This record gives sequence, C-alpha cells and structure tokens, in this order.
Amino acid sequence: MRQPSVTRARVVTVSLAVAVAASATACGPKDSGAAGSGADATPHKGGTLTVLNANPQADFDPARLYTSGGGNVPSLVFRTLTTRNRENGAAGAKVVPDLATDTGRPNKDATVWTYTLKKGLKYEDGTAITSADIKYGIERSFAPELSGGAPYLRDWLVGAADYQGPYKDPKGLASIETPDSRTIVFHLNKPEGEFPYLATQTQTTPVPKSKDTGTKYEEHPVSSGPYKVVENDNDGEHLVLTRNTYWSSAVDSERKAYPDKIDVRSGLDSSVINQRLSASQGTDAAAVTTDTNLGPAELAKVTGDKELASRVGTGHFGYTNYLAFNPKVKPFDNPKVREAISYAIDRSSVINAAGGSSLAESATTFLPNQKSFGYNAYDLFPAGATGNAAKAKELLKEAGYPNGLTITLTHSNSKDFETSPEIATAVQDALKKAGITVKLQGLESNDYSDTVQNVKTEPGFFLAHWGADWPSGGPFLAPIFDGRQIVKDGANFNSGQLNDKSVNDEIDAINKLTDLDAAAQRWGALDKKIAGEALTVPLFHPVYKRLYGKDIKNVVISDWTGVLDISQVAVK
Amino acid sequence: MTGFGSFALRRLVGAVVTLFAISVIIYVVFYATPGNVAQITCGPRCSPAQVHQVAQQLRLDDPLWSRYWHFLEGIVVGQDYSTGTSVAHCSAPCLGLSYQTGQQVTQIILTKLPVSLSLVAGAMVIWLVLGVGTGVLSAWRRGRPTERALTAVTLAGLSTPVFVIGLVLMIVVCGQLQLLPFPQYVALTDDPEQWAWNLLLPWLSLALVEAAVFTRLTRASMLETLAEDHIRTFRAYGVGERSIVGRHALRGALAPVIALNANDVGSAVGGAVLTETLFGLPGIGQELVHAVSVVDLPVVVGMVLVIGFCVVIANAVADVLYAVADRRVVLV
Amino acid sequence: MSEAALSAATAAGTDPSVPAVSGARLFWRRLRTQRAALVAAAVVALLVLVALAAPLLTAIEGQDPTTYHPSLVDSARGGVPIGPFGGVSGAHWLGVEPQTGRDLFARLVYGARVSLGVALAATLVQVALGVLVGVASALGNRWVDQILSRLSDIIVAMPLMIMALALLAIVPNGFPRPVLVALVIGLIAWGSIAKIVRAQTLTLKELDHVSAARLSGWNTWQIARRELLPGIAAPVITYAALLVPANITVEAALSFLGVGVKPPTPSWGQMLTSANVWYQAAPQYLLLPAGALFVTLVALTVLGDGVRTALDPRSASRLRVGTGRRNETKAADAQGGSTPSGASGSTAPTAPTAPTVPAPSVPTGSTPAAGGSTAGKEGPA
Amino acid sequence: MSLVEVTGLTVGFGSLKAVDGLSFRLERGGALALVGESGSGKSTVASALLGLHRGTGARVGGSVLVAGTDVERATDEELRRLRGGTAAMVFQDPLSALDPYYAIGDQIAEVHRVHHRVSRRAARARAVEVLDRVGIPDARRRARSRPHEFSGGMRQRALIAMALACEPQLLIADEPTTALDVTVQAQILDLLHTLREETGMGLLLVTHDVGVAAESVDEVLVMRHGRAVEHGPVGTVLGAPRAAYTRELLGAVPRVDAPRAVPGQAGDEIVLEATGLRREFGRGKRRFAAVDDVSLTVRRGETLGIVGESGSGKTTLGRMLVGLLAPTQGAVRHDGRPHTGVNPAVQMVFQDPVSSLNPRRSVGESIADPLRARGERDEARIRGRVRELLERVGLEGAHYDRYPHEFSGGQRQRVGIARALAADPRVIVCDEPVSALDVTTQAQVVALLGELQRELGLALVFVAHDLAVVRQVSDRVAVMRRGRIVEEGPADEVYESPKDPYTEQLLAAVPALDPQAAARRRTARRELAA
Repeated sequence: MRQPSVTRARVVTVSLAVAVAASATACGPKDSGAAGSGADATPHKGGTLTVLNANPQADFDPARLYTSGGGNVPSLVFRTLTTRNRENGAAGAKVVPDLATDTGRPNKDATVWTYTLKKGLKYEDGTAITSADIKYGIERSFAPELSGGAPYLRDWLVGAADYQGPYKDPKGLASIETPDSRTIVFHLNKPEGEFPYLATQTQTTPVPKSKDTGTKYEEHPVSSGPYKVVENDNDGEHLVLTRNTYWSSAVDSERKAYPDKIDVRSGLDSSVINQRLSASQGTDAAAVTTDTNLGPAELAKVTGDKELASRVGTGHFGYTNYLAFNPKVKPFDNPKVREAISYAIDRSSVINAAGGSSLAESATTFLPNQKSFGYNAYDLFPAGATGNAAKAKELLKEAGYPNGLTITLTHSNSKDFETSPEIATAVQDALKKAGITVKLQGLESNDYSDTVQNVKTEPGFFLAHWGADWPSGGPFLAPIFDGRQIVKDGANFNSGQLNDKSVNDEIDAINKLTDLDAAAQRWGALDKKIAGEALTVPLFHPVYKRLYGKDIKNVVISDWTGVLDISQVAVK
Repeated sequence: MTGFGSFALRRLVGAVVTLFAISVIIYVVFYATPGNVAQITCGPRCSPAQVHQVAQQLRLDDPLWSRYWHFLEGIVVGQDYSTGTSVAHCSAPCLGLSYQTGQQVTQIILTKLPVSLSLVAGAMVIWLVLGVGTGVLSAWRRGRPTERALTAVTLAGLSTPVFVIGLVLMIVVCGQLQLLPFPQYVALTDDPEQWAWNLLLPWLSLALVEAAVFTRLTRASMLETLAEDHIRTFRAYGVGERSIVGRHALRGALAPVIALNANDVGSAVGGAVLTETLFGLPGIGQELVHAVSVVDLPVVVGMVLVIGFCVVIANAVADVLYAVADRRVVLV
Repeated sequence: MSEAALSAATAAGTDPSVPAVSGARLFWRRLRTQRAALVAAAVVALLVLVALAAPLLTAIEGQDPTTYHPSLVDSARGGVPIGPFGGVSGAHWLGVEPQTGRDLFARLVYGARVSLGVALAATLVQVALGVLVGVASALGNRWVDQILSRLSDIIVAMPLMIMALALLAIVPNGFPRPVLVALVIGLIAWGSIAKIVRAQTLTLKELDHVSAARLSGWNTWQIARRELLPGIAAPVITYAALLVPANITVEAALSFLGVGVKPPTPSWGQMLTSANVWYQAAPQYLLLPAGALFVTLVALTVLGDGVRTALDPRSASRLRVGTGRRNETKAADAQGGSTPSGASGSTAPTAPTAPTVPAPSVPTGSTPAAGGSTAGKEGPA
Repeated sequence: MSLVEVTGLTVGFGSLKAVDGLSFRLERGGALALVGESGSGKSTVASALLGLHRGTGARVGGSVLVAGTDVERATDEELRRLRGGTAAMVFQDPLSALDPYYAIGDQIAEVHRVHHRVSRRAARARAVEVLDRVGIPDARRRARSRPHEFSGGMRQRALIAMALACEPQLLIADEPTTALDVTVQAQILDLLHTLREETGMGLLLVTHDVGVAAESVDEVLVMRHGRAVEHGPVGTVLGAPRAAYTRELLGAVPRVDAPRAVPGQAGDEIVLEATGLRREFGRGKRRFAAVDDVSLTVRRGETLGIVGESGSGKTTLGRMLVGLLAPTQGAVRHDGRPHTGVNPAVQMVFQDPVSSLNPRRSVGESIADPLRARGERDEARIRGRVRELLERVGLEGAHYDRYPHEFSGGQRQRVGIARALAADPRVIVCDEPVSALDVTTQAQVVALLGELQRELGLALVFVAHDLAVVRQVSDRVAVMRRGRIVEEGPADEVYESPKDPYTEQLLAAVPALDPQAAARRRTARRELAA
C-alpha cells in the first residue's frame, strides 16, 4: 500500500479534498496529450512560476525522498543517473539518461550495471560532479537517520541489507564501484533488468561528502539541477528556487527550465488551491499545483465553464484501487466466494463515490491500463457496469451460501477516497443486490496500515490500492504476489499471501530481461494468470484532472507521473 | 506589591503543575495510540531491520517512564543528538526532536507560534469589538427590530461551523468578488500591511463564530447591570441614557467578558485548528493535527504544552485585568 | 461556541441567594408568557419527533438513507445530481446527494437522530460530571477542592479537538461510534459546568436553610441531595439547554477532522463536512444540513434563554420586555428594587459586610455585582 | 406654591394598587415622614415624586407637582432637570446605590455636571466640597476612593453628598438608615437635620421606623395598603394617635426603657456553656479574630440576649454555640459535656426568613427534617407531629404541603421556629430572628418565643442588634464589641445603669418615640461630639 509520492508519504487526515488528492503523480491522456491552451502557445524563458501545493516539501534530502521518476519539485534540484522522459502521455513512461550518458549497460545476466557520467556536470557552487558523490549519496540513504526511500537498493545491492550507512560504516558499500570519477558500477545480488528505472530515484543524486550535514542536509541541499534552493521556510512550507547558473541545457536535455524563479507555497487546503487556480488572479495566473487535482464538486463546476475547462489537464498514473482478500480467513478461503464477489461488484457506485467516470476508470485488471505495464485487457469475472448478481448468487449457492452471505469489509477512516469510508459504503451498496451483506469495520489510518500489513492481524476482506514506483509490471506485481516477499515480522503487502512457485519463477525470469518491451508483455500475461486465483477485485484506476493558471504554457503530463511536469512549464 | 508577587508565584506554581500533568496525560494517551511510529517514520516499505534501527534511534523501545524522564531531562538541561555527521545540541528548554522530520520541536514552535498568535490575537480584537458592540446595542434596543435583527445574525454566526463560514467567505470575497487576495501568511515583521490584508478573512471567520458568544454574554450582563440599584441612582439624578448605558452599565458588564475571554483562548485555539487548516496558515493548529495523525509525540507534547501555557497565562492576565477593572476583587 | 461563554452567560442570569422556582407550575406559567420560547419549544419538540420518527417518515417517502442511486447523478461531471434543485422529485423530496445519489431527505432526518442524540448524550455526560465534580469540590475540604480545581484547569488548558482526535483513535473499534463521540465530547468539556456548580454550591451552602438542615442532623451527602442539588438545578438546566447546540457544532467539527460518526450513518456535521466543497456545484446539499443546524440552534438557544428567564426570580419584570411591548421596555430598569412588593423596610438592618466578591479563581462563577447579594448576612467582617 | 403637592395619587402595577388616592402637601423647608410597614406603598410614592414610574408600565393617576413641575406631564427634558436638580433622592442601600467601578468623587461630579455646565475640574471640586460638608474626613483624598473602600455610614454620607451637589429644594430619603448600625443611624439623622437647618431644603423621609421619623420630621403621614391612615404633626400623631392602626403600630414598637414583661424562669441547670471561645478568619496578613475569648453560660428557662453592632462577632458566636462553626480556641459544653459539631438539642432560628427555608421543599418537609434525620420512618407519625408543631407556632396543620413563598415573612419565621422545635431542643439560639420583620409581626414572634420558653422550659440565646428588642426578651444581656463581651449582666442593670461607655453610647443612639425627647438627645449628642 505504498503511496507513490512526490514527498515522502505524509498522512494527511485533514483535508477538504474530495478526490484522490495530493501525492499522486500521473500521466497525460494517452491519445491527445495535455488539453487546453497551455499546450499550444510558444513557451519563452523568464518569469516566476508559483506552485500551490497541499503538502509541504518537509523532506528535501535526496536520501529520504520516495519519488517516482525523480519527483517534481525535487527533480528541479536533484539530477539522477537516469530520469523519466519529459513528454506527454505514454511517451512519458520511458526511462531516459540524465546524468549518465545512457540508461545503463548491463552485463550478460543483468547483475552488474555500469554508468558513465556526462562531461562538464557541475554543482551549484561550480565544483564537478563525480561518480564517488553518487556512490556516497546512495550509501547515506542507508543511514537510519535518513530513512524513507524505496526498498529496492537495499534488496538488490550486494551486502546492502545490513548496511547502516557511511556514518556508522565509513568503509562504504563494496558493491558500488567507482573506477574513475565518471564511472560507477553496481553489483546486484540477482538479475534486475529494470535497474534503469530504479536509477531514476533521487537516491542516485550526487551528494558531495564535504557538504553533507546529515539530517540537516535538507536545509541546504546542493543542487545539481537547473534550480537551487534559496529559501526554505518552515520546513518546506515555502520554497524559493532560482536558477543554478552552473547548470546548462547542453548537458540536460530533459529539463526545459523556462521560468527564472519558482515559488512553492504549500500547506494549503486542496479546495483553496483549486479556488485560487480557477480565480487565477495576480501571481496565481502563473501558478500550477503538483499534488492537487480537481475533486468531483470542483469538476462539476469546471465542466460548466468553458474558460476553466480549457485550463484543465488530464493525467493518468499507474495506480489501481482494489478489494483484497486474505484466503487464510473464512469464507474467503473458498475461491467460489471470492469469484462470487468479483462477479457481484457494481463498479458504477464505486466509481461515482471515487468522483465519477471522469475521475475514475473501471478496472478489471490488476495492472494499470497502460502499455508500459504490459496492460492486457482481460475480464475474467465479467460483472458489467452494475454487477452480475445472478452469477454471483449461483456461485454462492455452490459455495454453500444459498441464502446470501454476511462479510466484514475493513477500511480506513482517512479521507483519501481510496480506502476511505465513502468507497467502503459504496462497496457495501454495490454488493447488496447479490445478497451479500457487508458490515464495515473502519480503522484510524495508522491502525489500518498496521492491521492490514501484518500477516497476523490481516483481515479477510479490505480496501487496498497500489501505485507504481515506475511504469512497469515489476514493482506492481512482485510486492503483491511474489511469495518470497511475504514479510512475517514487518509490513507485508502480499495480502493474498500467495506463494506459488510458478509465479515466483516467472517473476525471476522476467527480471532477467533487459528488453523492457518484451518484459512488459510477460508481465501482462502473468497478471492474467494470477487473476485466475481471484485474490483481488480490481475496482478502478483513478484519473487526475489538473487545473492550472491562465498564463501557464507548455503543459506536459506524462503517464509516468500524471502531474504537470514543472520542469517543462513556462509562464511567458 | 507583595500581594501581586505572591499571586504571580502561586499562579506560576499552578501553571507548572498543570503543564506537568498535561504532559503526563499526553504521554500516556499517545503511548496507547495505535500506529507503529517507527514504521511511519521509516516509511511503509522499510524492512523490519530498518524499522528496528529507527525505533532504537527514537528510543521507542524504551519503557514509557524512561522516555518521559528523557523528555523532562531535555527541558531542564537540554539534549544532544546526532545528525549523522556530527553531534548537535538542543539547548534547554528542549522539547525533543520531531520523529518525522528530526527538527527541534522548539524550533518548529518558534516558527509556527507567530502565525497562530497573529490569527488568534487579531480575531480576538474583532470578536471583542464586534461582540461587545452588538451586545451593548441589543441590550439597549431590546425588544425592538434592531435587537431582533442582531439576534438573528448572532445565532447564524453561532450555528455556522467555522469551516463553512471560512470557505464561503473565501469563495465569495476572494473568488467571485475578488476583493481580497486568497490568504497567504506574511509575517508581521516582513510587511505589516500584507500581514493584515492576508489575515483579514481568517480573522473574520474565526471572529464571527466567537463574536456571537460575546454578543450574548454582553447582552445578558448588560441587562443584569441595567437592573442594578446604582443605575437607578443615576437615572434618579437625571443622568442621560447614553451615559448610563455607555459608562455605567458597560463597565459593570465588562467583567464577565474579560473572564470569558481568557477561557475562550483555549477554545479559540480549537477554532484556530480548523481555520488554519482551511486557509493553509502554517500555524500551531495545523501542525498539531498533522502531528497527531502521524503520532509524532514530541511535537504533540510540545505544542499542547505551548497552548496550555497560553491558556494559563491568558487566565492569569484576565484575573489581573479583572482585579484592575473591579477593585473589590482580591487576587488569590 | 465555547463552554466558557455559555457558563458566563448563564451565571449572569441566576442569583442563587434568591429562591428561584417555587414549583414547576410557576415555571410553566412564566415560560408560557414568552411567545418566542414557546415557538422554540415547539420547534425542538418537532425536531425530536422527526428524529424519532425517521424510519416512519422515510418509509412514507419510500426511501432509505443508505441506498445508492447511481442513475440519478451525472457521473461524468463528478456525480452532480441530475435535475433541478439537486434532483428534487416526487420520489426524492429534497433531492439526492451528489456522487452517491442517496436520498437527502432520508439522510437529513436520520442525521437528526445522530446529531441530536450525540449532543444530548454528551450534554448528559457533561452535566453529570460537572455536577459531581462541582459539588464535591464545593463541599470537600481544601485539598479536595484544590485537586478538583486543578483538574478542571487542566481540562480547560488542553485543546479539546486534539484530545478528541487522540482519544477517538485509542478506543477499540468495536465500540459504537455515536456513543463514543458523545462520551468524548462529554469527558473533555465538563470544566465550565463544574465551575458553575461549584460557585453555585458555595453560595448555596452558606444559606441558612442548609445550616438548618445540618442542625437537623443530616449528613453531608443527605444535605447535598436534599438541599443543594435542587438549588443548582436551575442554572444547570439553563446551561445545559445552551450546551446542546454547542455540542452539535462540536460533533460537526469532529466530523470535519475525520473523527466523527462513521459512514454510512449520517449526521448533520458529516453532511456539512462533505457538502462544504459542493457549495457552488450543488448548493442545496450544503444548505440543507446548514439550515437544519441553524433552525435547531436557534430553537435551542431561544428555548434556553426562555428557560433561564423563567427560572430567574427577577424575571418577573423582564418578561414584559420579552413580549416586546415597547412602552414597557424601560420597566425593568427604572423599577429596579422598588417593585410593588415593597422591598423597602424588609432588608436586614445589619450592615452589609465587606462585599463577598468571588475570587478570580472562579471567574465565571458570578459577576462581581452579584457579590452584593450576599450582603446583609453578617459574616466574618 | 407648596414644594410638593400630591393630589389623588394612584399607582398600579398590574392588578395591584400600590398607592390608592393619596394626597398630601409639603411646604418649602418642611419635613414630612411617610411611615408604614412593608407593602404600604410608601416607596412607590417617593418614586412617583421623581417620575421614576415613567415608561415602566405602571399606571399612574392623580397629579404630582414638585416645585411647580407637573411630574406626570413634564417632558423628558424637564423631568431630567427635576431629577437631582430640584429634588434629589437618597436611596436605602448605600452599597448598591453607588457604582462600584468609579471613584465616589467622580460619581458626584458626574451628577453635578448633569445639572450645571461646569468644567470637569470644577465639578470635582464641588464633589470634594459636598463630601466635606457631609462630614467625610480628608474629603479631597477620599473622593478618589471607590464605594467598597467606605464604611456603610460613610457611603450613606456620600449619597447625601451626591444629593447636595445639585442644591436641590427637596431631599427625598428612602429608608436612609435602615442598613446602618444604631450609632451610625443617629449620626446620619443628625446630619440630615443639620443640613435641613442650614440649607432650608424640604425633606421627605420614607421609613418603616417610627423612631427614625420622630427624630427627624415635623409632620408624619402613616400609610397602610396605599392609603393614608393618619396625617398630622409628629407630636400629635405619635403622642396621641387617633387611628387604631397607628395605635397598634406604636404599641408594637419595642421600648428600650421597658423591662421584660414576663421574666424567664431560670433554673440552676447550665444547659449551654462556652469557655474562652475564639474564632479566626482569613489567613496570613488578613487574619483576624471575629470572636475573641468569649465565655458565657445559659441556664434552663432563661433568655440570654447578645447585643452588638455589625461586625461585633455576635453571629459568629451564635454559630459556634450551635456547632455550625468550629471554634479556633475554647470549648462549648452542652449539658456539661464538651461537644463539637451539631447537636439536635441545640437548635437555631435564623435571621432571613427568605433563605432559611428551602424554597423547593414544602414547609412540612422542612419541619420534618429533624424527625426523619433521627430515624423516624412512620409517615403518619411524622405528619402528625409536624401538624402539631405547625399549630403550636400559630399556623394551620393543613399548611404542611405549602411552599415557603406562599407565606409572609412572619409566618416563615414561625415555620423556622417549628422546625427548631421538632428536634426537641433544650436550647434555641435565635440569630436576629425578628430584624427582617415589620414591627407588628415582630411583636407577635417575640411573644411566641416567650410563650414557648415558658411552656417547654427552653433556654434561649437571643442575638440581635436592636437594643429595644433585646431588652424586650432577655433576662440577662451581653454587649459585644469587636469580638469581645464588653459588659454582661441582668438586663435591667445593663440598660438602666450601663457600666461600659460603649453600652452608654449605644443606648444614647436609640431613637426615641417622643419628638421632644429626640430633640433633647440630639442636642446632648451634639454637645458630646463637640
């Protein structure tokens, strides 16, 4: 249940957001790219871009950030070995080189990856960026003081599992080699064809050891990107970024960096952000948001106003909301019961609760409906738009429940419209027709995470969601269905506790592939195979509507993040 | 003034006892709160080993009393902590470090408190002026249309939650009429004019709810005072209504208003939680709600203590004002 | 609305040294003379009736509060209700809820149950605790008083919302939520009522009839029950009438912070919270619960005022004011002490002692002007 | 033209007629007393003179002319000029009649400026002047004090000063001395007399106390039920009353020079004994002894009177005797045995008939309290006994289920006595039992206590400030001052030949019913002061 987020996941209990708010990233519409005036006009350099956000950039240390594709505001300051392709829609779901000259050179079995840095790379103070700084940056992300990043480096790098970072262990990680100042070599403990994706994360940002101040580094992170932080008030609530004069577009083809200055204001209520963007007065005319989308009420208002409607971009992001079963709990041990629920579900109620057909697309597959994930449009238990009550009742009868079934659905009391009570009550209503009575068990959000992520307390039936760390089937399927990733004494995400050798083997086999397109095909096939177990009921894939100010130009929303890429936005 | 000295001392001791008790309660309550703090701090995908390391670093595995002792120690002598690369010192009174961000809690409070104080203080001026003003007017005009209109407005204020008033005000004033910019906190020291303009709406939304209470109180206590013998005396000497209402009745009616206002600081902070959240003002309330949600105990304790301290101080000040307003009162 | 505010407002209206009601009949007679209070009482009764009859009313309408009607909302436009005035029709009297299409009338009347129920129950808890603590600290020795006063100081100094957030997170899930919300509101907001009761009890216990009861041989508990509790009933009832609306808004605020009553159970606070953002796209969704809350609060407040006036011994002259006859408005003022009953000559000749002004430690207890009311009894001057 | 001309004045509140066709005149410089018991309408008349009923909903009929102004028909502006300017009122309770929040000098100055267009400074000077005139020492400094910093007598002087500030032609004094001690009362009455002599203003005195009237005025108008009962020169009305009611009223007034009619039958048994009683209040610097080293004994069948002014500690002493207050030092013995806490054998009758009965319980229940507390459970027996007691104190048995507000003050006091009797006491301490009652009622209650004493052999401790009442009931008398007993002895001895100067002073201050005697005594007091 990780939140793919621009900032490290902050649990926001108080928010007026009516929609899938905040931290998500998404992608431009598959067909036409971002809509609206912003895409058409010719962009020019200069001006100040205002960013209105709900969540403060409380963490600005590359070691602590958990981002997809390098993040948004952080990616203006931190360059990484590779990065996402800064283009609209599906094209944006590709990985491209950033600091490195290519996306990585694997050895034969993809256990050793070598990168070479571009020439002429400099920090904001003019000193050169070296491969040793990248190694140091990765190493410090293992320090317990700087926890928060994604788990992959720990799981993949040889000897990383017990490594506690350079502060306690100055010798460093032997599995990262820097033969010269432009070369860096990674030794992995198993084949990982998707290493280029991982290299997009901010942990591969260079950190000069002499400037490292531990937990205080985030107050003055050293920029390798087009902008540097000149002001950081109230722990990331207000940021001012100005041009890093040592950055050059000659060595960075991805970031456009049109505005001269970027002013990030956060801690705002999401409805206030959307109000301000729609009013678009003063500096708000040149404003965007990187963590807020339109809620249903706001959408209803915007769609009735042509001018506003022209200032809305649509984003997709690899994300699935689903119902999870724990087959260790009765009656969900019976596949027929799980199938009956899959048939019974009335997705229209659920989609309306999530914001309606413009903000949520019906999901019948676990993998997101995007090509890069290997999307394979199957529907093994066709329920139609409003549920197949007859088929469900029949299955229940076979399973020994001719008079209907009473089950408990566990959900959280947060206000995220994902695992929240609104969705739970919609599910409750959506199963009613099939004679399935749903009782609700709502838990406070921390309690909810503890409960559903612990194999000992995991309930039989609960609301869950999963988002992509990068646009591929690997990080989407493996944590949920790889039997070796069942965690007994910590946070477990394999909620079905599936440990099927054929599934595990197929995952290993795909990981060996360095041809990412071929891998995607196989992920799609694996998804359909697993779906036959009916361990989850996919509900919907969210869609994000992003409002932006009048003066915004060059709007790019990739399928990788689903938000306006502020490295591309121009205000003049 | 030995009387005042002993009053101040007694109040100080009382405040310390109160704050001490509050901190104990918060520790116990949050100890019982569900949520794996180390997991939240470390991130959802941390391995059990990493979570354990974080727990150790935050002393989460220590017994409650030992953690509490450490907290008290920090207040008295300060606290040393590791930033990874060096050892930093959090000087007394140190309220510890945030679990989530590793920032010193005292530092967080110092940056957030001015925002909340700006909000509450400004709103207080408005609600006092507005509340007492309409209260006097409706006591004076009682039974007439003026009073009925005021009563209706008052009750509307009383019955509308601050989050509704605030949003509607914002949509209408900032969005549709564009009379004011959308609020965005500017420090008083940076630009006093912008400070006031930006806080005007938050002030109003918070004040409208509270003013209603003061209107009712002022009206009631004005009527009370107007029925008193000394008012009859001045009437019997031909003193004009204006002077009777404005000078004699109001003065008598102010004492309970002062007392209430002190008590209201507490509830205003509660209202401020909602106001700050709605308007995105980076104040204590907003931070506190967030800290509660992520079980960031040091931040919660620190902030609650600060709020408690403000309430205690406000009460003491009110008692002094009360005694100044009415010399018959003896400070105890 | 803050409790403290209420307390001060109430305290201003009741003078404990004068016998208040002398029987329910007198009370009703006084209440009856206030038209506004009677209308308010009728509205409150109607609301309670609606809340109790919610299942019946929705059955008449043919709806229930939880069934979704996806076809009644425009899914592509965020789920805004289809049709004028938020989908008002013969089947849905007040339209439907955006996104879900649930019947608003049903949710409103069922919401009344929760909102009123929670508020009433919370008030009961507050009153019970406040009376217990207040009486105990007034009757106990200095230490008991100190400890209990300190306790209520602590309660006052703690931010209510934060404690509510924390407490609501601790309690195990199986606990019925409305009961829990009521308990939490009650548990953290009894401070002011305790202060009122304490002040009132302190005044009452100095009255001669309490001394007389002691001389009769009753023990402290019996005296508290027979002589004191009836005496503090008037201010407590008055205060409670004002607490109920305050508690309704607290419930709404808790819902706003995400810790109120859980869906699908409707409450007005919850409706307000989710309707807030629909202010522009579906205004009636916000206006319905807001209007219901407004009417309830107005009715309860006016009724509370009425009760206070009816319980106030000095209200005889003010009642005329309440009826709004203009020429009589000044009656209360000019008449003052020289009411026809002729107070002159009956006041004890014993010179008033030093005014017994309440110490600031109970600032909401009573106004300093009321201090004169205990004069006339010879004290330790 | 007379100063005041009242013709056929009628004032009604709702269904009640407070004043019913009253007519009188007061010439310039004259002094008239309106005398009557509570409810006679005398204060209502006083208010009518200033038009204070205007706008209150009271129905006023007849005509009132004050210095030529028709009060009922005057414009608001004329009325404002009349109030304070022409006729000034001195109210009864000087504490509540002044604004507690402002300095006394400022309040007087404010009133002065309403009627005179002078500077703030001049008004302030005028305030000091009049304060000085009414005998406030160090007036310049004291003008800055707030009312609570003044003693009761000083406050009353300040109120009179306020009235003088505007040089009115008429002073209306509504019970000006009721809340004051007897010595202070005498001073205030003397002050009024002197002022009248010097300024030549008219005085309308409203009082329930015939003695006060005798001291102060030329003419008396006796009122009852809103009507005039008798009107004439003070000597005639008080010396040779024509109306029966006046005679009754005068007869009921206790005389300080008349011994107890039926002396108590003192036995040998000491039922109550106090030795070295001391009681302190306050803490730290504010600590003081309300009662200091008091010893006394009470025998079966006798009445011990305890007399003293306010603050003398007599009530504190009374409460210690019954065990409601614990002494700081010393001991109380009941029947020879040391006793702490309450004891049903020692009961109390309280001063305030309003607060001494629980308004929410029927009087029968209140009386039954001692029976129930004793463990009596039989309802019929309880009702029977209560009925008996009610009848014994002159009420009806059927009154059991009535509530206190249905009774008059005197009746309530009887209920209080019945409740005390229900405990079968041997001693009853009466704390100012009749001070809140009208004189006629007073006499009845006093008579009842005497009867009960003889019948039941009760010992009575009678605590009061009124020297005449105490003499009327007591066998022995103790005079208290500042927490100590300054003189104790058989009543006749103490009253006829006081040994302590304080006792002498007290006795000298008691108003006499005979105007000539009053004038003589005033002269004597003046000489004493000079």
